[in-house]
Amino acid sequence: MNIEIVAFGIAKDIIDGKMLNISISDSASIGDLKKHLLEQFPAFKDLVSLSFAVDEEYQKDEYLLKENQTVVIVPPVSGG
Amino acid sequence: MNIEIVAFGIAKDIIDGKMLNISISDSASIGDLKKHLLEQFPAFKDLVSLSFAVDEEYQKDEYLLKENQTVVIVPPVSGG
Amino acid sequence: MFHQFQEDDFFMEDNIKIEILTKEINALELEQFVANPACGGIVTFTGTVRNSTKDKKVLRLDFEAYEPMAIKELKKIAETVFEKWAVRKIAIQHRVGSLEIGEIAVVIAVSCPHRKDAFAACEYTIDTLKQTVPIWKKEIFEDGEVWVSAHP
Amino acid sequence: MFHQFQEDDFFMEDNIKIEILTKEINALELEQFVANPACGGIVTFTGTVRNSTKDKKVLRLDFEAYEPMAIKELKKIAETVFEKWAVRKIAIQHRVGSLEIGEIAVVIAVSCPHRKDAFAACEYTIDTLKQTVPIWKKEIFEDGEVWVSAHP
Repeated sequence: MNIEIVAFGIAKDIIDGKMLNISISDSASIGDLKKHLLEQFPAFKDLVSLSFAVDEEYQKDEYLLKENQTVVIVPPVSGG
Repeated sequence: MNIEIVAFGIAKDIIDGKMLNISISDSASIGDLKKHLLEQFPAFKDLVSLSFAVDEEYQKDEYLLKENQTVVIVPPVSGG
Repeated sequence: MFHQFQEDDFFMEDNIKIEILTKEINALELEQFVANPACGGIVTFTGTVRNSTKDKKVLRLDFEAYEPMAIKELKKIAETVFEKWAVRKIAIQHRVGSLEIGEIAVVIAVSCPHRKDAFAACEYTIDTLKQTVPIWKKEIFEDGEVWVSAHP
Repeated sequence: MFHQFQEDDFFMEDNIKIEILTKEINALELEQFVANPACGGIVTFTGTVRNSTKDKKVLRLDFEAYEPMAIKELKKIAETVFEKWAVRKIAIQHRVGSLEIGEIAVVIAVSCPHRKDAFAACEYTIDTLKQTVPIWKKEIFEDGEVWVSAHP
């Protein structure tokens, strides 16, 4: 299935863009997507943390994705 | 000897004025002055605390007074 | 579908004011928002852009936010604050975009009947903001730039 | 001889600003005084006049200070703050005279390279101010008046 990735902060630099479409197996979870991204973009391994959000909420590795869903990559935050 | 008393806050109400001259034995201490005031104005006994300042500094009971010195009565503070 | 960001996202209730701003923050406005005749104490945290990091000269900071989610996360912090302390009002503004040295990046103002609560709630808010709210800053140096806290 | 009080007593150094004022306090002015390009965090405490004490309606507060000694005691607090925490600048203003509900009685602003220090130093300052600085307030009720904290 197709997943739309949106990147912020350093994640934008790593995927070299704001958005990215990824083709991943049906019924993939956030955890699967993470594994996929770490393989495609090894620079993510160097980050302190890597979180993901769907529908403007953090989601755990177990969260199951749906076709055409938008997933936001949340690299280590540094507001304030 | 003569001691000039200056009062603030509730102490003004208790001595019924801003200033007061007190005649006390030579070589009296702040402690002696306090005893004198508690006798003359028993309302001081009802306060949470009663401190004294000379030269804009808190002084302990042992502090020895001099002729014509000004002593400030510092009732419980409540700034802020 | 991908959410189209507004320029200035915000959330506003009687007791909570949360904003992500592209323009200058006015700390006084936030203090006035939280001020309340039933409250004796207001504690305000103002975060400004420092001129150096680990002795290296910073030229400016670029802030970026995932704005709708940042508002949601800030709202969660505010709600936790109301659960944990006797807080009357809270206001949080965070700026995004390019900020010069000395400019205000964030202001948090909290009013409480008792000051101890206001200090604790304000400190909790800035600490948690830095841990959970999707906002990122990039330090611009003379010889390069670095996303803050990204790497160990 | 008895010291003749000035209207507005103050103490001012590069890093310390202390004032007892008869006119309105401007919190923003204090925040600007402590703001510093080397500091990332400013914590401000603003104490305002509450509309009630123990559910009893307060009409106004009358503040009185032994001004030269109050300045000295505030200076001691500021010096202790510089010893205990990595504070860059501190500003304290306390108002005297008759204050209406909601008016600002005291503002304390502290800037530090690290925010934890700024919170601790600001809270220490207001806590200690309330314990040692010769300032007194009288609450004016509809049916009388009371010197705050005077009696157990």
